[in-house]
Amino acid sequence: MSDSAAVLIARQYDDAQQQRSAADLGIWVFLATEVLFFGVLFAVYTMTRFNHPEAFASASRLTNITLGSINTAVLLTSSLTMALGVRAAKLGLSRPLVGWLCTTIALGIVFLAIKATEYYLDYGEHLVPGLNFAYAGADRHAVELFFYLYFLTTGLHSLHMVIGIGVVATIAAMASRGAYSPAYFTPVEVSGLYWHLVDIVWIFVYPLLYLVSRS
Amino acid sequence: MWSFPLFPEKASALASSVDIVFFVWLALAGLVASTVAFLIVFFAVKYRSGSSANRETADEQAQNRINRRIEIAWMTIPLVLFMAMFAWSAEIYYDYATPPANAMVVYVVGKQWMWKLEHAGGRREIDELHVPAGRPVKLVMTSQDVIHDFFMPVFRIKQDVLPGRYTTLWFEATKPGDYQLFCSQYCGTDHSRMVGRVVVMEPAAFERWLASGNSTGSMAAQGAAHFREYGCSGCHGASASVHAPKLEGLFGRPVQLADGSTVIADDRYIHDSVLLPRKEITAGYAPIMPSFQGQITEDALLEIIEYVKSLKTAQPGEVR
Amino acid sequence: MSAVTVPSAASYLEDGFSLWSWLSSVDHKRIAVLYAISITLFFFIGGAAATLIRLELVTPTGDVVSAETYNKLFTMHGVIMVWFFLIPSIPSTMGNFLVPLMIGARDLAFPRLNLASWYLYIAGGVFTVGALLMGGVDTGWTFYTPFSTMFSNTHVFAAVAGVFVVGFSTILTGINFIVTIHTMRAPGMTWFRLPLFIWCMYATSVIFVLATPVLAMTLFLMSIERFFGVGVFDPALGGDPLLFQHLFWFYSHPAVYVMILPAMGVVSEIITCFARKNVFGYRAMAYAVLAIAIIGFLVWGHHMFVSGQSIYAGTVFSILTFLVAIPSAIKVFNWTATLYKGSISFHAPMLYVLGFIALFTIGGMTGLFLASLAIDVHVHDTYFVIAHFHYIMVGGAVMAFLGGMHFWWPKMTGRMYSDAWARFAAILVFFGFNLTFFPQFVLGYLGMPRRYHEYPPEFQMLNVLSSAGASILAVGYLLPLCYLLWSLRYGKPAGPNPWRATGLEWKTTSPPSTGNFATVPVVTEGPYAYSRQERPDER
Amino acid sequence: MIAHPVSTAKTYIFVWLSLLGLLLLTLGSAFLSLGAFNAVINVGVAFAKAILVMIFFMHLRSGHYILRIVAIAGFFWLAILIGLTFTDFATR
Repeated sequence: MSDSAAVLIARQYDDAQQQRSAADLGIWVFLATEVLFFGVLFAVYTMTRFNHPEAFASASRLTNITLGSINTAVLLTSSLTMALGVRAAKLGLSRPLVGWLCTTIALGIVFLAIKATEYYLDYGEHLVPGLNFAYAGADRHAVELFFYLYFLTTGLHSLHMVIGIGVVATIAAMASRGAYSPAYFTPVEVSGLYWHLVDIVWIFVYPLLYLVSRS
Repeated sequence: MWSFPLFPEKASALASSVDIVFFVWLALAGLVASTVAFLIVFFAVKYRSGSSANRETADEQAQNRINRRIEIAWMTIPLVLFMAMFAWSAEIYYDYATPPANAMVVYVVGKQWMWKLEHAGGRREIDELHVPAGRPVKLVMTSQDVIHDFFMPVFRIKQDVLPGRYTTLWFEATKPGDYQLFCSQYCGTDHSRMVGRVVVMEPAAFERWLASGNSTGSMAAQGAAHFREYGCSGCHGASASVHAPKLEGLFGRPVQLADGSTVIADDRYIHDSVLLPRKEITAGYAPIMPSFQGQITEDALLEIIEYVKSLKTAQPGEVR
Repeated sequence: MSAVTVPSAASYLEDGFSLWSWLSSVDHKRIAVLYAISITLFFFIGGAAATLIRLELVTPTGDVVSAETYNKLFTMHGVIMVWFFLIPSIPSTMGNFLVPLMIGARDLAFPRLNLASWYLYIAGGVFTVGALLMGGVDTGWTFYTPFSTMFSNTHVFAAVAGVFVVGFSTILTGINFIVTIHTMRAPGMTWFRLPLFIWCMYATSVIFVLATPVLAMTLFLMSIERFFGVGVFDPALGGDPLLFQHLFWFYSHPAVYVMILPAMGVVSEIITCFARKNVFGYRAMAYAVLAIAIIGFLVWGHHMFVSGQSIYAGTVFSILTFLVAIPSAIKVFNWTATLYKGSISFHAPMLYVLGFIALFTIGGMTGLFLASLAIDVHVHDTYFVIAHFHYIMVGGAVMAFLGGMHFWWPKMTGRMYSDAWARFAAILVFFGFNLTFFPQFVLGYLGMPRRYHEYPPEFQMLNVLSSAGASILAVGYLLPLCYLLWSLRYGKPAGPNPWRATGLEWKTTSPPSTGNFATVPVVTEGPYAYSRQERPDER
Repeated sequence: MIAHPVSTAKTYIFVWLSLLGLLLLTLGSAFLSLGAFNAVINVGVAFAKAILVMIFFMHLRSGHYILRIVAIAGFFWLAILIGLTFTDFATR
C-alpha cells in the first residue's frame, strides 16, 4: 500500500489545495440543490397537511412506526460508520477504511431491505395510491394524498440511497487498491458528504411521515 | 379598422380610481424614462470620443463623496415613492376585494368555453350578464373543469374562477351600456371564444327584464326540486326518520365537527359536504352520506345551496 | 507555478478539426461555441413560432391557423424561448467562454461537468422538439394545473421531460461557475477587482442552483399526477391548483432574473469600454446584482394577485416586488452616470447597450405598474404583461446578448465583422422592437387578454402595427447571422485587443490558445482602469 | 499540504449516541398528545439531529466559511419557499 499515492492534479488547477477546496465547495453546492429538491416535497407536505390536518394524522397512524424507527437508527449508525471511514482515509489506514465503507454499505442494504418489507406490508393493507388504495374512514382523498407523498418521498429517498450505495461501493473498491492516502482522499470525503446528506433527508422524513400524532 | 380606441371606457367608481393610479404611474415612468433617455443622448453628444468637453475631475475624494451621496439619493427616493404608490393602490385593492353586504348576488359557473350565469330569482343566462346600474352586484363564481377568469375591462376588475372553490367578484356599474366580458385565464382550445357581454340597464328596465324571463321559479324553488330529485329529503327532510343533520337555519351558523373543530356553514361548507361528504363530518353523526361527485352539476348545486339558505325557520341561537 | 512562457500554442479553434474533437472537447471555449450554435438554432425555432403568432393576429378572426395550432404555437414559443434560449443564452455562451478568461484561470473547475451540461441541454432539446414534432403541447409555458394534468390531451409529458432535463443542465453550469469564481481566481484578483460580468455570472449561478431544483421537482410531481391521476394539485382529489402556481413561480420569477442579470453584466463591460471610463459606483453595482438575485426569490406572488391567492399574501408580495425594483433602478442610473465625462464611441456593441438601457428602463417601470395591486387586477393576463416582459427579455436580454456577441466576437473567432452592417442591424432591431411591443401596452390596458386566437375587431389596428414591427424585428435578427458568419471567412483578423478594453480576456491572443494564458497573470488594479490607460494619447 | 484536523473516534461515538438519544426522544414525544406542540418538537429534534450530523460528521466547522454559508443557504431558501407560501395558505 503506497502511502504517498501520486496526487494527480487536473490541468486547470494550480495545486492540490485548490483542487480540494474546489471539490469541497462543489459537493456542498450540489447538496444545497438536493436539500431544495427534497424541500419541495416537504413544502407540498406542509401545505397539504395544513389543508387536511385530521386526515394526515389518521393516515400517519397507519404507517409502520417500528420499522420506521429501526430504519432511522440504522441510517444514523451508517452515518457513524461512514464518518469513521472518512477519518480512516485521512489517517491513511487503508484496511479500516475499506472495513468501515463495507459496514456502511451493509447498513444501507439493511435499510433498503426494511423499506422493501414496509412497502410490502403497506401493499397488503391496500395503502398504495394508484394501485389498490382502499380506505373507509373520513376524508379518503386526503389520506390518499398522504400516502401519495409517503411513497414519493420515501421512494425518492431510497433511490438516492441506492445511488449512495453504488458510490460508496466504487470508492471502497478503489480504496482496497490503495488509491487513497492522507494526501489524496477527496473522493472518500465527497461520497461521505453525499451519504450524510441522504441521512439528513431521512432525519426530516421520519418525524413528518411517521410521527404526525400517535396519541 | 381605422377608428380604434386608445383608452378603454369606464363604468364604475373603482375603474376611475384605478385609472388615476395608472396615470400617476404613467407620469412617473414617463418622467424617469425621458430623463434617462435625455441624459444618454446629452452625454453621448457632449462627451463623444474626440470632443473637447472638459473631462477633468478636480478632487478624487470629494467626487467620491458626492457620488456616494447621489447613490444613496437614488436609492431612498424611489423607495419612498414606491411605498407611497404601494399604499395607495393597496387601498383600492382592498376596496375591490371586499364586496358590500347589500350586494345583489349572481351565481356564475365557468365551463370549458362558456359562462353559465343565474340570478337569485332563477333567471338563467349564457355568456351574458344583465345588471342594474347604481346597485352593487356580487358574483359568486366556480368552475366545472379548469381555471377560468371572469374579466370585465370596463370595470377594471377580474378574478380567477377555480374548480372546487367559490371566488367572489363585485362591482357597482354607474353607466348603462353594453360592455365586453372575457375569459382571461388560459383554459384550452376555445379560450378566445369564451367571451360575452355585460349589459348594464336602468334599474326599472332591469326589473322588467328580470320579470319577463321564462324563469322556472326562483333558484331556491329549483333547489327544492333538486333536493327531492337527488333524494336529499330522504335523510335531511323535516319528516325524515334517518339520523341526519337538520338543515333548517343551518346556513351561516357554526357547526361542530367530529374532530372537535368548528366551521361556519357557508357556501363552501355545503358544496364540500355534498361532493366530499367525508371531508368534514358533523359531530354526533356517522359518515354514511354518499358522495354526489359527478352526479350533481355545479349549477344544480348552487341552486341547492340557495334552497338551504332559504330554510330559515329554525329557532335562532341553536348551535347545530 | 509554471513561470516559463510557453510559445504561442495553436488557438483553441485549430486544436483538432474532427467533429469528435468538438463533441468530446472539455475546453470551456469549445463548449461555449457548441452552446452558441445550439441556442441560435433554438432561437430561430422559437422565432418561427412567434412569426406565425404575429401573422395570425393580423386579423381579428382566426383564419391563418386553427385554435389548437395557435395554442400549441404560443406554448412552443414560450417553452423554447424561456428554457432553450433566454436562460442559457449569455451564461452558457459568453459565460462559459469568458469566466475562466476574465479571472485568469485555465478552465472551469469541472470541465467534464461542463460538457455533460451541454449534452443534457441537447437531450432536453430533443425531448422538447420531439414533443413539437409529435403534435405539440397546448398548456402554455406555465403548465397550469388542472388543465395540464387532467384536461390537456397533447404531448405534455414529452415537453415536461425536456424542461426537466434542461433544468439539470443549468444546475451543472451554476455549480461550475460558483466553484470556479470562488476558488480559481488569479493571484491579486480580489472580489472587488472582479469585472461586473463575473459578479453577474455569480449571481445568476446562485439562482440556477437554488431555484432550478424546485422546478425539477414541481414538474416531476405534475407529470406523476398526470400519469397516475393521484396528486396534490387536483382540486377534485383534495389537492390545490394554487400550490402548483406557488411552486412554479418560486422558480419562474428568479428565472426571469436569470435572464436579465447576465445581460446587465454584458452591459457593464461594454459601456465602460466604449465610454473609456470606470463604471459609476462599482460597489453599488456589485451589491445591486446580489440584491436582485436574493430579493428575486421573495416576490413570486405578484403573478397570483387575482388567482385566488389571499389578499394579505398579495399585499406582502406587492411590497417585496417594489423592493426588488430598487437595485434594478440603481443599475440603470449608474450606467447613465457612467457616460458622464466619458469619451463615448458608437460601435455596434455600444448601440445595442444604449438601446438596452432605454428599453430596460421602460420594461422596469412597467413592472412597477404591475406590482401595484389595483392596476395588476386590471392588466393581469393581458397584453400589458406581454409587453412588459418582452421589453425586459427581448429589449433587454436579447439586445445585450447581441451586444455581447458583437463585443467578444473578435476574441472568440479572431475576426472582425463589418461595423457598418452591425450598426444598421442594431438600429433596425431597436425600431422594429418598439413598433412591435409598444402598441401592446395600449392593447393591454384596453383589456385584450393574452393567448387569444381571436379578438374583438376594435383591437385590430394595434395588432397590425405590432405584426408590422415583428417583421422588421425578424429582419433585424437575421442580419447579424449573415454578416457574423460572413466575417468567419472574410473578416479581417482582429488583434488581441481591437476595442482597447481592459479585461484579462483581452490579454490573450484572439482566438485564445487552448490553455488560455501562457503565464497566469497577476492582477494589480480594478477592472475598468480606462482613465489611466489611454488618457495621454487620446487628446 | 495541511492535513485536515481529524476528530477522535470517541467524539464520533458520542455524537452517534446523542443522535440515537434524540431519536428516542422524538419517538417518545409522539405518543404524548401535546396538540400543535408535537409538531414543534418533531421538527426541532430533526433540526438538532441534522445540525449534529453536519457539524461533526460533515466537518462543517473546520472547513472554509463559504461551506457553512452554502449549507445554511439550502435550508434558508427552503424556509423562504415554505414561509411565503404559508402566508397565502394561512390567510386564505
